[in-house]
Amino acid sequence: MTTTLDAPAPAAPQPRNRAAGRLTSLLKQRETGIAIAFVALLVVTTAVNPNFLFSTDGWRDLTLTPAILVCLAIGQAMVIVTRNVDLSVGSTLGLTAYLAGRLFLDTGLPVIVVVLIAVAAGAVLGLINGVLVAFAKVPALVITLGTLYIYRGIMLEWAGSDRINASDIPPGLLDFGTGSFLFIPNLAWISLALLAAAIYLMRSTRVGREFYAIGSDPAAATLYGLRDKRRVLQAFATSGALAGLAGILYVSRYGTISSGVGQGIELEAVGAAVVGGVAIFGGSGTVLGAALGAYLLTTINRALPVLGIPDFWQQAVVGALIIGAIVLDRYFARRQHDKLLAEREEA
Amino acid sequence: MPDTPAALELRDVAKSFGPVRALRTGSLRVEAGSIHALVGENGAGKSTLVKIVAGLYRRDAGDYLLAGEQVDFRNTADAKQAGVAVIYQEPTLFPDLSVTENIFMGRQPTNRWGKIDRAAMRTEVVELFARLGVPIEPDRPTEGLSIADQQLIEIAKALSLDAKVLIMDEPTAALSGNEVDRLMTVARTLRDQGCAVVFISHRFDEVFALCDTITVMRDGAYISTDPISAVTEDEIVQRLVGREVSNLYPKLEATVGKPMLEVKGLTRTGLFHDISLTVREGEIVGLAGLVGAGRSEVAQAIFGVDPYESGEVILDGRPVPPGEPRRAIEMGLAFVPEDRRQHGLVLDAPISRNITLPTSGRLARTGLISTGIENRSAADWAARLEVKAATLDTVAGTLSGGNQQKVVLAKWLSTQPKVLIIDEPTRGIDVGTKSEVHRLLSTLAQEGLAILMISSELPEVLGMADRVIVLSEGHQTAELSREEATPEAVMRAATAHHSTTLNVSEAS
Amino acid sequence: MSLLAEKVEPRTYAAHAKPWWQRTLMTRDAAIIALLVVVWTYASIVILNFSDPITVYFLVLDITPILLIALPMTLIIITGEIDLSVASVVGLSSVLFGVLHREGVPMVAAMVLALLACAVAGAFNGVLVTRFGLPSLAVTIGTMALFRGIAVGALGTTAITDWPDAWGDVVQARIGDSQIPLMTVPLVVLIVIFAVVLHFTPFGRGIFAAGLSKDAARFSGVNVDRTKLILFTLSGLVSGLAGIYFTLRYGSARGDNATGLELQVVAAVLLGGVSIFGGRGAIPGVIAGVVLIGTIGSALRLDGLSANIIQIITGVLLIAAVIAASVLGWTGRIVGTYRRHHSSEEPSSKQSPERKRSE
Amino acid sequence: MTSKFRRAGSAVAIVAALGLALSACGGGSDSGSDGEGGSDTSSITFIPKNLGNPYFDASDKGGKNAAKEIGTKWSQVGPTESTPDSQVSFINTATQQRAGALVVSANDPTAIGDALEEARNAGTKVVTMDSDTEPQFRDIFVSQADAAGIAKSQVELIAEQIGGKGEIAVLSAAANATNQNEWIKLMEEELTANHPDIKLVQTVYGDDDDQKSFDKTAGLLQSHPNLKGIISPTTVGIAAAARYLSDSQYKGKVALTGLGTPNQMREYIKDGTVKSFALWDPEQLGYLSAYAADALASGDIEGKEGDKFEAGDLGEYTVGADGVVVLGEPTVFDESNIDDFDF
Repeated sequence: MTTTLDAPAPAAPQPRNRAAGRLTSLLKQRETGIAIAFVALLVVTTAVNPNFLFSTDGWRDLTLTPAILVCLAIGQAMVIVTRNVDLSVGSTLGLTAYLAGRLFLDTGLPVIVVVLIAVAAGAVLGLINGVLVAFAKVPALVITLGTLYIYRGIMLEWAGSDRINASDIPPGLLDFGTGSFLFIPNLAWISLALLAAAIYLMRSTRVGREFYAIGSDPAAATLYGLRDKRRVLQAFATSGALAGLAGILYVSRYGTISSGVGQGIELEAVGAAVVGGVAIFGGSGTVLGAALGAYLLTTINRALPVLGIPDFWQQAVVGALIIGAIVLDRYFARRQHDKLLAEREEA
Repeated sequence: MPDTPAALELRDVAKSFGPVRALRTGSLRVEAGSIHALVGENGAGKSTLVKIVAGLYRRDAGDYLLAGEQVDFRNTADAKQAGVAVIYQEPTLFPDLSVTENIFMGRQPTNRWGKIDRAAMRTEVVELFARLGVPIEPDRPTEGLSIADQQLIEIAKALSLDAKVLIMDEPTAALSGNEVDRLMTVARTLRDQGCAVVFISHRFDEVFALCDTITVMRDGAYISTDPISAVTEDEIVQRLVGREVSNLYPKLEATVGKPMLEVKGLTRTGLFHDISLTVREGEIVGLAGLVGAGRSEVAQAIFGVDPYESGEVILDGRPVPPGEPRRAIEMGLAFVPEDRRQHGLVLDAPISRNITLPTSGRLARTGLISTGIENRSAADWAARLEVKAATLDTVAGTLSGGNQQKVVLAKWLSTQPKVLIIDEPTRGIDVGTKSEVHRLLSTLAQEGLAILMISSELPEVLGMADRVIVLSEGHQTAELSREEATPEAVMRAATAHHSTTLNVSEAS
Repeated sequence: MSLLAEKVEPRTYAAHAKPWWQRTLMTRDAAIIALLVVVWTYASIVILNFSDPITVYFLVLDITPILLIALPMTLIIITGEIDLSVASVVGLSSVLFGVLHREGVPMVAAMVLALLACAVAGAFNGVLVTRFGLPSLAVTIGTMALFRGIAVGALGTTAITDWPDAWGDVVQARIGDSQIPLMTVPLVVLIVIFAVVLHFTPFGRGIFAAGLSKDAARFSGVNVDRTKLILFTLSGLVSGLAGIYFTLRYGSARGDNATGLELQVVAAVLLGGVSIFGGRGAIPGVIAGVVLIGTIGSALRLDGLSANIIQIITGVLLIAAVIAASVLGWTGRIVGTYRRHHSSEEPSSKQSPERKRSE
Repeated sequence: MTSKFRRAGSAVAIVAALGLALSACGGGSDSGSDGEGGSDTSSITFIPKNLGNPYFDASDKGGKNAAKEIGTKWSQVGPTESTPDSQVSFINTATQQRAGALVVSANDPTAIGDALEEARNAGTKVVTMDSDTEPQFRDIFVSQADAAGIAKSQVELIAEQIGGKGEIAVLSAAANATNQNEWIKLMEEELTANHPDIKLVQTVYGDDDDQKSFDKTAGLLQSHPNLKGIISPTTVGIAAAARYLSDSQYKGKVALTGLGTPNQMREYIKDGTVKSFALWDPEQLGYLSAYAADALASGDIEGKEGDKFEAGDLGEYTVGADGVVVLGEPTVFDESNIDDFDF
């Protein structure tokens, strides 16, 4: 661009002290808040019972238990960012886990092939959601509520009362599911790797930024010429594939696949995303926040009994947390809004 | 035909939606390095034409040439790629994303791993903003920016595209004087750099001040193209309407009676301060001012859909409780809002439901209401206002702007109000219906209704109002009698400054 | 008479574009009712024992909680909101009722107190949605966990099962010698009340208007926030009622009563022709939707099919119902465009995609 | 509004077609309910707590075998989740079908009572097995073993494994499961009476959900660092607990016993996670229940104390007080005998 404009003298954007600015903005971020809450929870619980953190199993459970939910929460966050929601992930997880179990039982396919098949199957189930949402223009809530029933029904009908036991699963996979590397369980490594990839995707690629754009204002996305249908399909397919992978992780960790696998976990995934700062109407929030939300929710579940609160109250705490998170979000959004307005008045 | 191909040329472009022909013979020829005005009434087909140029619609017939080359865009991304940028009346930005991201969305610079080069983006934006003289922080979200700032971002976007054709669809509709000046400066600069600019506006003063050439459209068809110096405003108006327009403002004599609406010291921080006004029986009071002066906000606060911090509203001697439109309606206040599609009508509901919505409580004598009761009431009022529709279950959103406005008026007159507040009574409706609405307001005043009329059209204010109250930046700057209210006096009051913080760049 | 002077001849308008039978029969409601009739007839002929009157008895008892909750849910969805916490309120009501009963509070008093608490729970949703301007989907996902958690937490491991037989008998009583449960009477009364409120009162008009355009409704004097607050409270109250019913029918107050019921209710309401976008829907269609799901379940169970198939069919029906509207709407658009743009200037009576953020 | 007309018309057509298709596919699959209309005295319907539970798969198998021997029709239906309200629908359906007899494993002692009464009023005989309702709701309860015997054997197994003292915990199924609660109560009594050095520190509920039981086990071990043993008197629970222990630091240090099926537990017995556990043969339980049901349905017995009936290979059984029929003592499985069983 070689053009110049003789417009009124610019009051150039004031370059603030960037380092200080970064620090304050880091502190203001939702992810930081969740991380602090998580650490506080750890500290308190460990103080009550040192085993919570300082025992082999305590450490392992801390890092291992959230792995599956983290997978789902990452996918869920992507879908919610595009102003949709995927309620079918629990059923997808169940169906792919059973599919994997059956493949182990009925075919001699190598583990890696089965894993790929399960992930692909999850992606296809997600794609079905995506196609219905993008082309029939029906809200994702309704579509995925429908597929939640359908996928679960298919799994139950297919499984009948057959149950897949640990003895049917290749020992290699089971060992992998319970093993660790550098003191961190393998499954946790997988979920962390996925998280890193997802963060990269959402922050630094066009696909990710367009997810945000579509969720922020679908009409503007059309005017910008973004391929919104394709992006919605991609978001759902990714969520499905992650649910498929979560199915495999489930198999490798628990070894047993019964009819109830993954039932109700979709709401935990949505809850993790919401607690992690993903706005339910799209456009804002991060996968890191969702993953931290998943860590927080799972760890609370495990911490309550240690803290002497009967585990029956877990759900209530999770609910209160979700409400608290969205109320807090709204409060900060309002403050931010007022601040921006005030800045505008000043200018 | 000149030898050099025009930057943008459309020949007899047609577009139909089902059996409706929105555009029949859309033609436009814009040379590089010129600013071309495109004018026409609402429904003349301008927007359809723009959307075809932008790649949002695909034409059914005709030629679309860019620099002499036939083009056929499948989507807006293709058009952008070819150097066509469009700035819409309402900026379309992603509120959650940063200013920088908004400018580059969909075409961010990436490295070969697909990673977005944020630093490059930011550098370019800083440079663009420096050239435009825009003091906007590139990393802030666009949420909370004023319309004017958002429009500047749209312009920055167009600049970063290196657009050869820039279309501005009513960009000034929501801008204040300063902001319009700045926009015009930018447009001229772009022209001087060889860009072909298409400027769509209803404001003839701007068109005549800015443009080199003017094309008129009417009823989806091309009418004429002339150098701006070769035509007068009257000639253009005549072509727009297709006939002689007479007596646009049929002001009737009315007896002014007792005060019906008294507003005392109404204040809402940041929006309006200490507004006091009185409207009497049979009187039309004009509320004038630039866009953003706080006129609509005052009206909405009086009616109760918006809150206010202090002050009071008295209707026919009784105080109107704040924040309760339902009570205000019951007491005899009616309010025709500015944004008809958003606030005035339930677009997806039938005419009958729209007309009876504020009166449903009254119509339900036994506590119950039926479609029959609604239809009887609605038919009466629709007939009085001559709403053009075959049946009462026609969905309001399918009516023309003028007919929609009639439905809104029918709805409010059916409440038998004592005071009518009407915000932009004739925005976006055709000239014929315009004079009908004016005649109606005169008649109503003559029958004793107190009317508070907000309008951005100076002739309308001057032609209709008995008294004019002028707001500037939320402050009441003048109250002028019909005799005192000259265009100059009103404009002076409308641009009067109240706070020292706002006297910026008068030089521009 | 015309206000626009000069002209004298008043216009007249037909009330409707179509004759009454078309308006009645060619609707989503009629379609779903027709489907119900078809399924019922088919099942009666083909499936053994389905035509037995006792089918009706069990069917009514089974669908009562769904039907009850579907009524306020319909109104809420028409205003463009949703309440996913209903099933948890059922559990909460059941537990409160049980605990109060165990503590020796008289039955009626326990019932009233439980209902009050549920109304408060509903109002809590309502306040978060209207005062704080939070999306109801997120709010009620949160309260779904919260209320369920309180219910499960309060009663812990136990179920309260020592209910006076008389109360359970009332809930399961039949009218005379017929196979029609006595519960049908209050149910029908409630249905009529909700239908009248929604379709024949100014309040109902406000509900539709609020769902179609929140702003236009507000600018017409509809108190949208208050309307929603009332509806959420009502939803809590009716869900509480369903909880009492649940408790008495099964003679067991448990924290996990009616788990997952919210999805069935939403599915039935949407199947009954209520638009998830708000602004459209009718009580008769919803009733048909609820009964249809119940009937299909009953018929398939009688036919020896498992609960799984019933789940699949519920899902397929739900998706088919919502897609049918949009697919047919798409094919019908060409025809529709003519009407729509007949007298309009712009080819865009399409709604501007609403910005679902409340700032 | 022609479009609306058209739209509605087509909607009717499509949805109706869909409905037909669905009900047609429903009609196509008949599982044992065809035949003559009206009452069907010679059919037995099994309604387990939930489907997909290996324990009930085994008992269903026994029931099916018995029905084959008797020559009566047999079917099995049930909910996917073990909740009483979903069970009620299936009891109602059996009532509508005029089934000759129902064999139910109750998810709640009272919640399904009215539905069972309704069934009995319609002429259906009701047998509960494994988990009882209150006596007035059924004709006969086929008990796997008498509750005191089970509780005692569980306590003895754990006492033996932990050396007679220390902290133990119980991992149960649903908090409302009748039989579980009764056993736990009796275990507590047994502990107080005969093993004062063993302390039951906590009871947690895995809801017969695999993952939940697994996580609860983890929670138990963390909250109680001194835990010596876990009793899980439910098949899902013990398997999940064993799997958790098998690859944790507690393997071999924390004892586990309870009720489980040999197929589920074989691996853990072999790798030393579990020394011994007990169970009656659920297949025999189903087998006996089906015979009891048939005896009731055909009018041979009424379910009164002292009634006697033949139960095929298992020989003759006598109805005890309150209409209870006891299968026998549970079998204890350990490394020496586990390979002799396959269920």
